[in-house]
Amino acid sequence: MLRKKIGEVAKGPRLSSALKEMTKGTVDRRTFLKKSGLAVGGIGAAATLTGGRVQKAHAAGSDAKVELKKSVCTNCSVGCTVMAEVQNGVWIGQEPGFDSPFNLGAHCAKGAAAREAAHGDRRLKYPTKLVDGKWKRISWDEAINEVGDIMLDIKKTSGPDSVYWLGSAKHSNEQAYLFRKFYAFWGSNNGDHQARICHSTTVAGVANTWGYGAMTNSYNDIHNSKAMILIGSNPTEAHPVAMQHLMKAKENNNAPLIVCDPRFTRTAAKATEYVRMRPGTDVALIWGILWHILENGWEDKEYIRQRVWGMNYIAEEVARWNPEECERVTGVPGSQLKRVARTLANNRPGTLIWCMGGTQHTNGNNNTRAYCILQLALGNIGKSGGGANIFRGHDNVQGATDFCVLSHSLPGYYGLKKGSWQHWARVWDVSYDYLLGKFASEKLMQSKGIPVSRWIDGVLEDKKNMDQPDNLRAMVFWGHAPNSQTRGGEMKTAMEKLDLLVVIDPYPTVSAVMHDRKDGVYLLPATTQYETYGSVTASNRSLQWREKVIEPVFESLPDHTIMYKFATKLGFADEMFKNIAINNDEPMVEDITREFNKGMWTIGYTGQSPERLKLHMANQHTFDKTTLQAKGGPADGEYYGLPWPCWGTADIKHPGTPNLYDPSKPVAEGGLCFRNRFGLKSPEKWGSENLLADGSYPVDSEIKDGYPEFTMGMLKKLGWDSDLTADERSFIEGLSGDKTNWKVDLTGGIQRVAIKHGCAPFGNAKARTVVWNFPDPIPTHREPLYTPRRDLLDKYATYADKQAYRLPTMYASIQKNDYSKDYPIILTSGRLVEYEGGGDESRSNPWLAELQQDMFVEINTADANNIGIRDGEMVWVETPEKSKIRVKAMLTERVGKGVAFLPFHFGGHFQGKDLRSKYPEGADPYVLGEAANTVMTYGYDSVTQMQESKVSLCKITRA
Amino acid sequence: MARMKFLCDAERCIECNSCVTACKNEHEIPWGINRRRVVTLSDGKPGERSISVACMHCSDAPCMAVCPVDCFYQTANGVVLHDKDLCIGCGYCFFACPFGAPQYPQAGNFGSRGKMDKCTFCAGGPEDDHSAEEFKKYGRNRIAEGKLPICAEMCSTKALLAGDGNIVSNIYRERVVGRGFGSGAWGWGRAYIGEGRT
Amino acid sequence: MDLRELVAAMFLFALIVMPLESLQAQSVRPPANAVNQGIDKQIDEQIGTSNTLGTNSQSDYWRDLRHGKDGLATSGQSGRKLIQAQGEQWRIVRKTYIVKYGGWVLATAIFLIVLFYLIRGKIRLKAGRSGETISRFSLPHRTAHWFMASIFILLSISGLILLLGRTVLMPVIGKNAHSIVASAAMQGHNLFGPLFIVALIWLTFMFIRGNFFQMADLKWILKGGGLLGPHASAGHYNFGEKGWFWLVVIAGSIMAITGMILEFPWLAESLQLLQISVIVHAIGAIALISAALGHIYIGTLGMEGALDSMTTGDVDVVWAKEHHDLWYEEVTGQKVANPEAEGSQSIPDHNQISAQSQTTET
Amino acid sequence: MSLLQIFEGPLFYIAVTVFMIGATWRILGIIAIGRKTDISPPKASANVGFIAGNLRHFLPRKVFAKRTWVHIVAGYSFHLGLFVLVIFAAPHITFFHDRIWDIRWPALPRWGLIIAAQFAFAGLIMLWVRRFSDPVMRLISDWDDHIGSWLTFLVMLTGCLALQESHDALKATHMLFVDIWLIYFPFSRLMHAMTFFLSRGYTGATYGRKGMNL
Repeated sequence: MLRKKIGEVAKGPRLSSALKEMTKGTVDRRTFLKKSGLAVGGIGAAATLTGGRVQKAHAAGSDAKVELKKSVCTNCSVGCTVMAEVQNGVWIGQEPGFDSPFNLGAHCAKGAAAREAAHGDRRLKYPTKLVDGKWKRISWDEAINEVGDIMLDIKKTSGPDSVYWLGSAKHSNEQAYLFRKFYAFWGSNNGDHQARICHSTTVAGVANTWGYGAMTNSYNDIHNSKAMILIGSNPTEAHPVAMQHLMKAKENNNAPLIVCDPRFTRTAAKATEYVRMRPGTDVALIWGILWHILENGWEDKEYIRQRVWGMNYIAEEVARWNPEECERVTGVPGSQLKRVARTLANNRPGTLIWCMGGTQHTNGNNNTRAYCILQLALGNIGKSGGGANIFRGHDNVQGATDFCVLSHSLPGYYGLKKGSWQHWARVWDVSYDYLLGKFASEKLMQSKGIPVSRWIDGVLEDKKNMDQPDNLRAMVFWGHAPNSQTRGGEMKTAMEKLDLLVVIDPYPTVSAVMHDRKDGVYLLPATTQYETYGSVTASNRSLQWREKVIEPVFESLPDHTIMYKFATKLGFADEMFKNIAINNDEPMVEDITREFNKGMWTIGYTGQSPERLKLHMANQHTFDKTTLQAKGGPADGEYYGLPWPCWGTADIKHPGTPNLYDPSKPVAEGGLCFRNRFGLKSPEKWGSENLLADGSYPVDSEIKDGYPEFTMGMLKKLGWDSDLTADERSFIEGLSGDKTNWKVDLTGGIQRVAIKHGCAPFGNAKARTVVWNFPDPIPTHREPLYTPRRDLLDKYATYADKQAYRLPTMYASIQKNDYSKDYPIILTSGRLVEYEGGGDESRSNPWLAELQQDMFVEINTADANNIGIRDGEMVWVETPEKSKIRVKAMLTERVGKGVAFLPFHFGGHFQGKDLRSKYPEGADPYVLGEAANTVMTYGYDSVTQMQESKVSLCKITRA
Repeated sequence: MARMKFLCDAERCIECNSCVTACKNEHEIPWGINRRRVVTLSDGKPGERSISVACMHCSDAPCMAVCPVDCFYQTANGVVLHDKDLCIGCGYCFFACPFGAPQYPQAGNFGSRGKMDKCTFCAGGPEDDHSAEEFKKYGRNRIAEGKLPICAEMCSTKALLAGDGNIVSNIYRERVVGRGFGSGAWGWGRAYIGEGRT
Repeated sequence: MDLRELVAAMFLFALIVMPLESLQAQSVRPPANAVNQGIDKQIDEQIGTSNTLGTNSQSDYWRDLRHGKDGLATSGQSGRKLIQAQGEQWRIVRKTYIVKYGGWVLATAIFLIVLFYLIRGKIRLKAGRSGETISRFSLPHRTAHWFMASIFILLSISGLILLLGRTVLMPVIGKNAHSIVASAAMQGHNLFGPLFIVALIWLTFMFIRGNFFQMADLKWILKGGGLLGPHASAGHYNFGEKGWFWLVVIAGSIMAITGMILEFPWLAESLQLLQISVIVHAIGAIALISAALGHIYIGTLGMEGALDSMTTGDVDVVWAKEHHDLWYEEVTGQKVANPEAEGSQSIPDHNQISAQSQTTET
Repeated sequence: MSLLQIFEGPLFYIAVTVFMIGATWRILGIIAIGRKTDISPPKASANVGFIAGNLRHFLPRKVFAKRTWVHIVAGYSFHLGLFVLVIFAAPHITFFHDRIWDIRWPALPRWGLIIAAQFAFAGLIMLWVRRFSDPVMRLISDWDDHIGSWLTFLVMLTGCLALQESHDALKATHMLFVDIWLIYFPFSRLMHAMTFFLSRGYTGATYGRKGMNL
């Protein structure tokens, strides 16, 4: 009886497919069968799929057939395909999605545990409101009505800008777009999402350097890299599946893997060279590397001549960063940086990867631009295997950013100028004046709103210092964890000062408990992305289409449905959903996609029609795992997920752009050049030099040199306007004649013609290394506000205080005080692999929560011994702004001497107090802990208001 | 007949724990039982290595040898399985196992460990394939479905390999050649003694 | 549940509870790399401990293991150790020595006893029962003895099933039946274990008096206990009994300690300790049981009149004289005529003696 | 129908019935005997005496205490242990709930159950040992006593052997002995569990009436 199952053995295809991509694809089915000497399809084949899953439903009629649904993991931006097995509407299992070019079946702990989201043991189960300190279940209608009334009242008394719409990178593209549209119709720019505190400095810095702010290449393209340098990026914990691709390059190309980080991260453990730097000295570090490159003439001179402007100015700055000075500031020995520089110079193309470690600084935009400049100097941008590969954080933070769920722009980075509003008014099929009517004033309509990082001040700041009529009085957390934001102490006060606090989320989140409110809090259950469908943009700009895995659990509703309900209540549903079909309160997702296809010309979100995206998902297996290009099959020649820009309308079938600014391909086949975005000439302060590319252009371009972005007038000059169809021409003439710019041409005619002639619609210019409209035109090192290095302040002091995004913003006034005596240790923060973001979702997942049960602080053994702390003891971590948290001490060499590290996913404890009892019944996460950001301090980027969550000072004492 | 083996490539394992959660997900493993675990050596120091550990399904399995009720058995393709109906929860297999694979649902006072649970190579147990009983006691039987262990199939960096020993070792050998140095075919010596250098 | 049990147990036994993670061996033996030993060696020599690819070579990595460097396990009862090599040794010791030879030792013990019975037969009272008795063991003594006895028997049987069941029992009754028996045996064993400790302590206190060695014992030994040869005189306890007593006390305590460790695994600092405990426990068990067999034999079949001392507590004076003459003298204050001489001589004294004995009794 | 099902099903219910009826019949019988009429004028209340008699006998008299401490300790540890076992063992509670009535109460954790069992066993063994090694006890004990002790012992033992709660066979054995025990109970000295207070009370009452100080 115990001898059983002879020959129950894996069928070939699975094994080979499972293993093919991790080697050089040698194991195909035949060889497998030969090697293992198995009969083709033994019991293995006999076992039908249903067989295995029958019991998984634990339900009657479980012999029902099992459907496979393809969704996309909702954690990080790699975009791993989640294959869900569904039976009788029950999500009974997960299978590896071997066909997906992004993850090849792989998952990290979070992806592998995705199914729990559908169990939803700790989910927020129904609309709930706080009534004198008690949670009370209410119906959706009650919720919408009560909340809506309060908002309308606030709008009447304080104006629309007193309600803050905090969106999410967890929304699908459609939901994100709809959300942006939503608060436009509400009449305020006070909306934002996590991108602000994630990669806003990247977008600003990078876009202002060469045109677009996104990851230039793709995870898969890293296979071609000859060198990899990671700065402030820890993929093993933040993007584990990406490591698969890095590993491939490392092993197959013997590509050196250089990791620059204050922490010896798990990634560093896999590195060939680890550079330990002092937190917040990125610019210095990069200039230190570049110093060696320029010193030895390792830069790509021809490339720079053709495609880069202003390198001479950079050279002047870099010259000051000789090894000694660099070591004085960063603590990295010159010899090592020389080695790094040589490695990068000798192994081209190399890719540069950065994440929060680089962006979350008061001078974050300087860092990101410095990185770009390094890559430009090496001539690595616009090349397969090179590029600035910026790993985004959330699953759809790229999409949500592209749709500008931000306080300073309209979808597609159109900005807030009158023209931009008019463009979108045309797309939305409403009049500009209608929109204007919604706003308090045209000035406010065109002025940047308060960024998420600053909403606290939006509530607490004295209103006469603010550039808007009144303080924020209502906050809507629509998929945002407050513990991912710094200054927790003040946030609590702010939350308590609000009139209304609405949380729309699958989980109660820390927003539900961290304050001591007695009422005026509404928790509305939203679905996860597994309970709805739509497109999502991975870090590499590819769009993937999610299928609905299961129906919404409990009383939760998809976000777009909730938006419709609110729109109806607030009285602009009809205009807002003019071109979007509604079936019982749920807007038709495909219609939303088609609507943004009509307007997102700037970044080429126009070609990705729902049909094309679904086609790609259905035929994942036809796409090459390195180039991402389909070989044959229905999507032949297209790149997986039509990475934007996917020019023109869907019918011109642009394949998408796998690598940005890569002139080795025709524009029509995904080639590009740098964007002409900053005019034709630099301002005279900067030598009024020509900014157009010099002798570099995409293959097959009929203009064999740089050129400005296309307008109707330009077409006429070139005599290409004849290629326009009649309706295209009539629309363009009707719009603003020759001035009509390709970005606002709703027919896409202008860009179609440009591309037809091998030209990039956005022009062909040089990348600019000097961003003259930024506080630091040339990226310069500035000490963090809370710096232990007072000796450097004379040279590298921070900015002067200023007014930004409607709010006074402090720099010098903080830096002038010396805290380094009482708070000697540098405090930095980061991610853990098991958790994500604020962690409310992952800490509610038993499979993950079991793996990380304690919030901890990493302290260098030496420091700990000096203070007298033992491993595993509880300690107080206190920062100059007088908030403190009680956490477990972990003694490790991982952090350097004088540095402490906090993971930021925990929440539910506040300054030593356990808040578990305050969660709604049955919705408290399995694991609670102090939120790192309770103690993280003030500090905002000079351009984007990115929060400074990577450098502060702290004092650690035994608890 | 294929000889099923696990191989964890220490050069690639990044301690992402996907093997652990995938396993829990697939077999509905309760909190506290970990059929697979990831161990990191010299954590936070140069030379840090992580390795995913579970039952290695040894050729000459110590657990089989010491079990006082002889509840273990090895399938035709080398997977070491056990019969929970026979298990008396004495803990001897845990004493003997080099890899700390056996897990017990209880704390163990007055010898109450409960019935041992361990990695089944996703091959279920003695009950009929796909029976509800089998799922309840041992989790899902992927092998009988013609699939491989979920932990290996979902490994984020393909560090954990599972399948026919020959293929697995070939793949690994290719990697080693690619790297120009060898490392971390972890636990093979211990687990597959006397099977030659497959 | 587990946790509550732990906490409660801590409270109950006022012991520091080791977290289960710590149930791991102290040092680790790296396995010889199965795939490419040769290659590694060369490469290690070539590239030393670090190479341009940065990845510290094989040797470093294994050295970590060899030095028993703990890993950092995010989860699991098995904690931080990668490999605990003692498992292998433990297995070998248990399988090839304990189980195998343990069985034989017991078999031999039984064989010897039978042999002895055949050769020597039942040791009769030379003078036959007199009917006169002296009190040897008080009620509490007897209770203590039988209490221990019953616990001991329960433990021996259940223990032996666990130790030898698979080799002896399973082939006969089959896997399933055996598993049932074994399950019962284990539960029973774990349940009665602690009672053994109670019994042991009680027994020790009851019987320690008179169990210290004296000169007489030396003579007794020289005379080989008189089992085969001429009579060896002894006090209240002869050397054999004393030996048995001390064996029980010492071996018993060891059994108690190892037993507790196995019963409450978190008491053990390391898996190694548990492994050692299993081995020691088994050895102790074999020793005690085989000795006990002898004890039982001599107490019942082997010697006329011996059993009385533990049932009624009163032994026949003849028995007393023949086996514990010194004690007899001590109690009665009368010289025992040389047992080798004719019993007839001693008979007339009987009434007197018994009278004496009674007086001493009251 | 498996043995287990029989033993914890029909047979169990039969046993319970026999137990109930038998026990009631015995008690009624005893009560029916009544008290022999005492015409002497009462010096104190018989009822008080009844209660006092019961309570008084929970503690040994000084004169005996020293000599009988073993079986006093044993007696208490056995009876209390057994009581706890029967009433608070999780499996029992479930069994009662499933088979007899629809009420539950908090159960002992496993370790508590085992400790109780150990007390019970220790007590029972000591009592039985004394029964055959104390001449007086041996004299006054008859088969009924021995069978009673042994049945109880077996019930407890089989119960504890089934502690893994995984094999039906073991549970079945336990149930079998339980059934036998139940059936045997009313017709044996095991009845003392129900009658001891009557006898103690009776003596107490008579003496109490006579105004003796108990």
